[in-house]
Amino acid sequence: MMSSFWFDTAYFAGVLLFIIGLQRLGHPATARRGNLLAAGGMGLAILAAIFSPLQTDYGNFLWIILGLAIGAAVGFMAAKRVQMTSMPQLVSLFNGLGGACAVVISMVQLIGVEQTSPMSQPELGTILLTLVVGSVAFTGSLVAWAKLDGRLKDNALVPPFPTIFNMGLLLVSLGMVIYLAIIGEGSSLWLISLLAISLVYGITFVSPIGGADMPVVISLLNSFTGLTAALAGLIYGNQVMLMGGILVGSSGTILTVLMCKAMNRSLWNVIIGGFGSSGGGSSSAAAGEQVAKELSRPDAAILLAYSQSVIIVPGYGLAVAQAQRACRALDNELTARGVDVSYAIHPVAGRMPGHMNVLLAEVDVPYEKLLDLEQANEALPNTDVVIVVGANDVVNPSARTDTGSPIYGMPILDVDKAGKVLIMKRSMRPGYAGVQNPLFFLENSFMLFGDAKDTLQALLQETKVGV
Amino acid sequence: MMSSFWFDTAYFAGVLLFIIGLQRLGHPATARRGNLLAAGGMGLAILAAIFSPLQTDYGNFLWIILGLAIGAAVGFMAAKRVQMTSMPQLVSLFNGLGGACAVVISMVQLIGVEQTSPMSQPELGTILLTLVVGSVAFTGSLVAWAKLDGRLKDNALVPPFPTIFNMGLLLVSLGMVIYLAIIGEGSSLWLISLLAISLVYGITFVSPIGGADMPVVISLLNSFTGLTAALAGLIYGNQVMLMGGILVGSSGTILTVLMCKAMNRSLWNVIIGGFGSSGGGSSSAAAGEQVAKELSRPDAAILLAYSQSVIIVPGYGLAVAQAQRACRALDNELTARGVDVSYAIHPVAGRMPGHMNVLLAEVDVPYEKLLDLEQANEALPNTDVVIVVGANDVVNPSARTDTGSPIYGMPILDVDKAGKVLIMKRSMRPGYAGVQNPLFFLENSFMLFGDAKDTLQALLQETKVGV
Amino acid sequence: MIIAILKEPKDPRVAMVPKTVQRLTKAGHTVWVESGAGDTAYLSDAAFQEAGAETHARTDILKSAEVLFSIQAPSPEELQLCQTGATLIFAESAVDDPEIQRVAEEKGLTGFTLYNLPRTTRAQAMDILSSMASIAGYRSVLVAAAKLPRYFPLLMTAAGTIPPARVLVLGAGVAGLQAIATARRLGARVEAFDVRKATREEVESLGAKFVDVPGSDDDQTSGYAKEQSKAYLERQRETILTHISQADVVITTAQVRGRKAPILVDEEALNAMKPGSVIVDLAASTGGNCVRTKDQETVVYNGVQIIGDSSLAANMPMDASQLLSSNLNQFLSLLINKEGELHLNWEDEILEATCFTRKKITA
Amino acid sequence: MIIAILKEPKDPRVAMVPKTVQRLTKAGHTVWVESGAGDTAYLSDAAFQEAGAETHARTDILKSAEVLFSIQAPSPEELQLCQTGATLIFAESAVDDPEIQRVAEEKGLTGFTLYNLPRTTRAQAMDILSSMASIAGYRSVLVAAAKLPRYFPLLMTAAGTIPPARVLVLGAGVAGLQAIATARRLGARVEAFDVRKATREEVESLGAKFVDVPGSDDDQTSGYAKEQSKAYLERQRETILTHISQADVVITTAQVRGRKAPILVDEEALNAMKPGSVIVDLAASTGGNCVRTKDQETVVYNGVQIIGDSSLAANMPMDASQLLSSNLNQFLSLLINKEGELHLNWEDEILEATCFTRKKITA
Amino acid sequence: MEAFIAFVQDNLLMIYSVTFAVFLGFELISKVPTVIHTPLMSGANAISGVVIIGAILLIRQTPSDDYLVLSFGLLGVILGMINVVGGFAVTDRMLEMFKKKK
Amino acid sequence: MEAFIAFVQDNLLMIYSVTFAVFLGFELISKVPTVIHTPLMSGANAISGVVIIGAILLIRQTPSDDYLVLSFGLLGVILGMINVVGGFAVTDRMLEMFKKKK
Ligand SMILES: NC(=O)c1ccc[n+]([C@@H]2O[C@H](COP(=O)([O-])OP(=O)(O)OC[C@H]3O[C@@H](n4cnc5c(N)ncnc54)[C@H](OP(=O)(O)O)[C@@H]3O)[C@@H](O)[C@H]2O)c1
Ligand SMILES: NC(=O)c1ccc[n+]([C@@H]2O[C@H](COP(=O)([O-])OP(=O)(O)OC[C@H]3O[C@@H](n4cnc5c(N)ncnc54)[C@H](OP(=O)(O)O)[C@@H]3O)[C@@H](O)[C@H]2O)c1
Ligand SMILES: NC(=O)c1ccc[n+]([C@@H]2O[C@H](COP(=O)([O-])OP(=O)(O)OC[C@H]3O[C@@H](n4cnc5c(N)ncnc54)[C@H](O)[C@@H]3O)[C@@H](O)[C@H]2O)c1
Ligand SMILES: NC(=O)c1ccc[n+]([C@@H]2O[C@H](COP(=O)([O-])OP(=O)(O)OC[C@H]3O[C@@H](n4cnc5c(N)ncnc54)[C@H](O)[C@@H]3O)[C@@H](O)[C@H]2O)c1
Repeated sequence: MMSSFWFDTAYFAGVLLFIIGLQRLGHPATARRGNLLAAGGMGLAILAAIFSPLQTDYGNFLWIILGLAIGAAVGFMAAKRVQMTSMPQLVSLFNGLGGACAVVISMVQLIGVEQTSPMSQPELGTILLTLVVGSVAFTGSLVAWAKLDGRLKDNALVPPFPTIFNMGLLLVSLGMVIYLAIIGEGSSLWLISLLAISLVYGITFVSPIGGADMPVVISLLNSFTGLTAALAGLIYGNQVMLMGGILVGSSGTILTVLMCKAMNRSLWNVIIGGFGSSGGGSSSAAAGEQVAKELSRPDAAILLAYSQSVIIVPGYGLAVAQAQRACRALDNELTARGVDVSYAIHPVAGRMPGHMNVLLAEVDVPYEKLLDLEQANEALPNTDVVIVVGANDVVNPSARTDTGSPIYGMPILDVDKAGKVLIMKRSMRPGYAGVQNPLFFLENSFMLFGDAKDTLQALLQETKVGV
Repeated sequence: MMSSFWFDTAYFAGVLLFIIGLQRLGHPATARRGNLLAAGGMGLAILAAIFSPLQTDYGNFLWIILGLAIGAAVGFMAAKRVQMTSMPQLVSLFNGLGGACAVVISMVQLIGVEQTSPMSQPELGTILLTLVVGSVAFTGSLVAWAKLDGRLKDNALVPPFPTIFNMGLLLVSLGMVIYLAIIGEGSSLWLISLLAISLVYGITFVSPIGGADMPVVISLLNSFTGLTAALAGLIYGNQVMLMGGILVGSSGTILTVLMCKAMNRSLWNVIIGGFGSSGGGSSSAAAGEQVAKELSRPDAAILLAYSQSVIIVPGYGLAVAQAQRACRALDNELTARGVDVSYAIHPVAGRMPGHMNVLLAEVDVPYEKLLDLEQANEALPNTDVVIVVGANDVVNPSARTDTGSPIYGMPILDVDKAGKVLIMKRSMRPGYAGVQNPLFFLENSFMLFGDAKDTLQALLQETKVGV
Repeated sequence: MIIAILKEPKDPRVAMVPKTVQRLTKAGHTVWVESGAGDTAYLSDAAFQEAGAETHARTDILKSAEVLFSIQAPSPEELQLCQTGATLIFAESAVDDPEIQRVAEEKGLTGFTLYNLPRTTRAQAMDILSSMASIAGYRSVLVAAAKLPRYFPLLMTAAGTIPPARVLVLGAGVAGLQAIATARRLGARVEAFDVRKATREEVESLGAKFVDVPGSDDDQTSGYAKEQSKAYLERQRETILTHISQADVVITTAQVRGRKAPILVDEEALNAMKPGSVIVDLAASTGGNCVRTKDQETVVYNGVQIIGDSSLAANMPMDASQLLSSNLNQFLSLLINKEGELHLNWEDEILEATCFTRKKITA
Repeated sequence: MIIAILKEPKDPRVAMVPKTVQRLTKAGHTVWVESGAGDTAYLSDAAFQEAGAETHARTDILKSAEVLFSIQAPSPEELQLCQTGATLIFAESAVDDPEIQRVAEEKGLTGFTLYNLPRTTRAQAMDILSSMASIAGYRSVLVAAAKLPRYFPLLMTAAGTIPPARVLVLGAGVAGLQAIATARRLGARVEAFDVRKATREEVESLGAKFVDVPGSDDDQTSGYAKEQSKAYLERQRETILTHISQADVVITTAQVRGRKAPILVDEEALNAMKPGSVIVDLAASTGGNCVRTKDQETVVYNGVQIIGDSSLAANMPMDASQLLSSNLNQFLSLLINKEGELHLNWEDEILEATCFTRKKITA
Repeated sequence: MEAFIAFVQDNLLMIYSVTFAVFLGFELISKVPTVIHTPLMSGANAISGVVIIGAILLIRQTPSDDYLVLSFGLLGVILGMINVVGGFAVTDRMLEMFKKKK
Repeated sequence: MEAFIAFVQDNLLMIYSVTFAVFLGFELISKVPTVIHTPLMSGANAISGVVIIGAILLIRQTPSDDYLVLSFGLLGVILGMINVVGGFAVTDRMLEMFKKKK
């Protein structure tokens, strides 16, 4: 009685820590602490689960410890080893494992544990639902992982008429859950078929969706896993599972919606739009064989806000977009954040001598911030981020090396020597001299397509609000 | 059993509506709907309270109807009749009545209702706490109302050593609550003294706080009322009271903190800082006999965002503050919101001919937006809001009428003929000509003190984020 | 009432432009304009006639005018032609010729010159000095830029970086401020100096840098600066010297009312200047702020061009006349009552201050 | 190797400035400068000597130069003095005198003129035409503003509102664009027109308005515009006419390489213009875009001042020389190998295009 | 202590609900723009009038002849109702200004 | 229906808690900046690993000789733990980039 109180309290504290953790996770400044708090909550909950008094208690602590140790080791290593760029895949994989865990539990509940008393309809229904949702989260996450990791092509594993097919599977599985719950059936054959259908549904649900939309899908599947945890919590009458699961379920759902919004699409459009029409998000333009990487605006904003030195390289595109004001505004914001911002003016940038000077003078950029070619090329190798605003020929590295190029020999701004290069232009079209620019395909280059003014304003907004 | 289900559902729906209502209330665009939703929730809850099955039920519906009718009529009339400017007082008054209601209930519970079984310690404690908190909310709100309504001077009713005095009262009343709950005493004498102490505490708690801080205090007292409602909910075992009260209690608390933040002060500072040191918020500068009104930046932002036409009158202060860029940014934001923004350029604004033209050209204000004296004076009477940015002599109406004034006869911009005039300057000091400006004291004039650039930037921020 | 406008013999401007004439004729006045008065300001007689004026020969004008406008005072001989009791309004004449006073008294003329207008806020609408100083400040920069063998703005071109020109403005009155604004527009780095402390804020309000001279004996009471103490002048000289030596363009506008202009650029400063630099001296007519300035001449000393152009405003005759005209019209409206008749309110400090001769009431 | 720089007899500029000379001497070259070459550009012989050059008389220079720089080609007689095999580099000379060709061939000279530089991106660093056009564009606005009897910017003053001047730029090449930028800086309302469609975006990128002529037979292949069809010319004429009639300042820069400049402002347009307006014709040297333009003269027609100043760049000799010098140095670096010796790579299209005479290898 | 533990264990779910409600109240308001502070306060104040339900239940539970308590109850209902109706109505009026004119 | 009503009335407070939790989840996330989406998703994912508690309880409730179920339980614990530990660890790594350098 007394001890059960302490464990209740521990569970309660776990839930509180989850809430506070999630809250903190929502702000870049506190996110890390939030993550640790949530982890602390989880630790507390696990300890409570291990030591809390149970009615039937066989101990089996060695099994538990073994499982925890193996799981912790594997998870930790995977997380530490992974490349920054493949983290989303890994998250997806982890999520799939969480779903699999729920599947295992529910299967055991259904078959393994000898039924002392027959389960009530709601109980049975809950377990079956856990099984279904867990399965979908499991295989769905695996497919998402495989897509992101490039192991699965965008059009692989797609069933014929995917929308209808998936609707059908969904209806069948839900129908089975209801039917089985009502008749109280739990025979293996039924269960195996339900499991199989759910697993297949997980695959065919995700497979038609384009690779670029995977983050949204992962978030959605994550809220599924949350839901299964909550359902499992109902089975075990465990508050921390129930509440933690519900929290993840609802916050995951809203996060999914937000992610869709950030891409200017609806969730429905992502799920149904499916393969083929998903081009919008993944328009990594190809030129010849090579592919230029795109960077999302939020990521670009973060990159800028957390760098120490930024050099802006304006070109003719700045003039065309009349983006000088937006450029200055971003400069101001970054400077206010302690970033060291300057401008590298190439002698022939624009379409007349001093074109950039005129524009920047219009928005009163202090002369001290302007670097000429020599100064800039000295500073560039020590610069964290370069923003190329509608310049092209003047940052074309082929002028240094490609003797066949019409611009061979022209001194250029060596932006490729900087840490990262963000390139703002509307398309992959070449500039005045009409030559392709190999800069766009370099490891450290990222494209931000769109009108320079719009892009700059979006970055400003993101930096102001987001970071 | 069945019917009780429906009433439970109704209560539940009431709570849901409170939550959704509060959520909607948080955004200007949805606030009105949110208010209606919350009101709907309240209606539902009241209906449920009237018709729900009770164990001991004497009906007495006439009494209830009578009370509801009187209360509704009085409340409605008061709300409809009140002047826009006295609304905060009214809210405070209403809040006090809510507190009084809780006091009445708890008193009756303590004395009136014949005790069938002796109350448990927690129960008794809860009721006593309801009494105390309700009393404080009651008298505190009345004092706040009186202060805001100008019926009570800032230094009236202040006890000697207010901080110590109030601490003492607080300790005494809480001590009494605990003591009474433990000994299970409920004798009238004890209760009356507790009531008296609480009522006095409500008065002395609020009386030392400056009039300008009253909105914060009201918000705090409002969360007290929420707390009493929740406590009363515990007494009655009523979910909607409990949850609704808790929601108001917590959201009221955070709102109080936010309000303090918006004033750049801490809650503690507001409460303890008390009378005298509270000058910060209420620096309505007096010149001679007259008093110029200040307007808060959020209110100014709202005024601008929801007006149809705005004329900006730049003066020498714009130049001194180098606020042209900030001015243009605000113009852009307002224009984007569909507000019609133009600039009225007085011929001698600034310190050299064309001073304003030079500055506005620097930020590329289109020539079409500039009105000269004649055009401006034609447009001003039909203008909703004028923003005077560091101009003074050129908007001084005494030039029209005061034959003794050194600027008598100079044609001025008739900004006093516009709907509202916002005046940005740093102090009440006169301009170049050294004459006082009666404009500042007009009914429709509002001062926004501070450096013009800062003020404009703050307005921009408010308009962007807030409205 | 016949309002008459003289042609300026030595000035391309004209005291009234057709736009203003039209207002006067609309108000019921008769306006006579000397033939060819507006020619040099690109305002044809036809334009004046269209505005309702009659054009007449100079002597006719002088003989018939009841109110006579001109920028500079006509010769005493010409004034002899005027009808008794006529009112004269001069825009820029200092009226320091005692002969004019004598003739005016003799003929019972009432005379005003806006040269003596008080620099009050109310008088600004008729402040010709301000209007003209503003033009002079604007044009001083144009002239300097046209004469400077260098670019004003910073330019980063394929042929290297051209640093921005450095412009130093000495005296930040109306002309100085306008010069600062114009030079900034053209992209120069601008510094300015004035003895009046109040100008610091004004200079900075235009985005230029103010040059500090440690300590100043400032007098704020009148719009005009007074002469400075010896010690201050020495400190000032030294500070300015260093800034002059770095400047590509120096624009001087420092004047002290009624005295010779202070010397701000002396031989030493001139010698320190870079060859090719340009000085525009707006104080040339009162002796110049630079030792070598010659009024109405451009002197080259040691590779430095010293432009002593005191008629900068006159050389923009169209807008200059437009402004003059508007200022004079504002002044005229002070003299006229609702019925359109002359009615002089001698209580008014503006009339008081600008009047140089007044018809004796006993006469 | 002796690199020599001639003084320009009719031009205030000089082909090399001390800054560049210093680079050359540092690189081990011997630099000879004609005495007084930089005087008119405010660059003294002393400055050149400080930079490591020797100053010599003209004939000595001509006789000893291995590489000879000048802006305009010297006379054929002078070239006779040159040593055999010398390399000539002219900055702006069209070298259309067949006599020069003859002498050069005779003496085995190799000659380049940057007048024929291709307008490619790579050649921009030596593009003297661009550098000078840019100056001309900048100065055209200064000259126009100084001559215009009106303000450029909008001004709302106590004496009424002065509307901004309207500037129309015809031809939006390098000079035209610079003129647009400068006029905008000064606060004018700027419109521009060019036959090349690509310029619309360029004009708008400077914040000016582009004037539409319905339909155009455009040719984008070369940087230079070609002559236009009859029908188009008529439409163009009409459109421009209406815009000219509203303009206070018209700056014309339209040129067609190797031909007479097109007439954009004809008599009718001139008659429609407001008196007091100003035309600056940068195409004056090739006949002018205005019918009445006279090269190197200012003509007043019907109250309109037509400034045919084709030496605008030369009149800003300091920065002009600086840019020239930098351009020429860039070109020189094409001709010199790592060891600092002349080494002509005839594969290079720039050498190919700019060479007007080449030493016969057999000779 | 015993009593407290018993109370907690009896009311575990209520504690959860109350805690969640507290957090929810915080979260709902925490990012609200300044301009909305006053109407929000007013709206919350109206909601706090939910205490009226206590008064209603009080009346219903009071014997119909206990006029003293009934009068108190009546007073409670009146006070509460003023708070509720007046509160919502005044909030609505405050919010009128947010109606976009066009 | 009867069963449902009974369930509701038995679990009224749980329904309140769950509802509040849902709202709370929504509110917590609804105003989050875009840049934090991915780490937030990752953190939430780690929390969803709370399902591991089910697996732990499963093992504890299984007779020590029922190796089949125990193995399943073990699998569940391993999978869950990978999700939990890996999830928190990877989130932490993602969030490293938010550390201000200076
Ligand atoms: N400075 C001079 O005097 C002068 C004179 C004549 C010619 N040039 C030549 O012009 C070139 C100048 O180099 P540069 O790097 O400044 O320009 P550039 O090489 O012409 O490249 C400009 C780039 O800006 C992009 N852009 C255009 N509009 C944009 C918009 N609204 N938003 C975003 N991006 C936009 C274009 O890409 P998208 O189309 O994909 O958007 C284009 O690739 C050189 O080749 C130079 O030789 C210079
Ligand atoms: N245009 C001309 O050619 C010319 C030439 C000379 C004189 N004047 C005279 O100057 C006056 C011009 O009128 P005006 O209305 O433009 O100017 P003003 O009457 O001088 O008033 C300017 C106001 O701006 C405020 N201010 C100064 N710095 C500020 C800052 N950083 N932020 C916010 N406010 C600031 C000052 O009030 P606080 O100190 O309280 O902030 C002051 O009252 C007229 O009297 C005119 O006659 C004009
Ligand atoms: N009341 C009004 O509305 C009004 C109208 C016009 C002018 N004003 C004021 O009158 C003042 C003078 O105007 P102005 O332009 O006719 O002045 P000005 O032409 O007489 O003198 C020009 C400037 O030179 C400065 N100066 C004098 N001696 C100097 C020295 N030794 N070194 C450096 N600077 C020196 C003066 O301080 C003045 O600022 C200005 O402050 C102006 O704002 C006021
Ligand atoms: N590759 C490079 O880097 C480089 C370098 C310098 C110049 N250029 C380009 O070369 C082009 C020409 O430059 P420029 O300034 O020497 O040209 P230019 O001096 O030969 O001609 C000036 C302008 O007049 C225009 N024009 C000709 N006939 C006209 C008519 N009838 N009406 C109106 N306009 C007419 C031309 O289109 C041109 O824009 C420009 O586009 C410039 O950008 C390129």
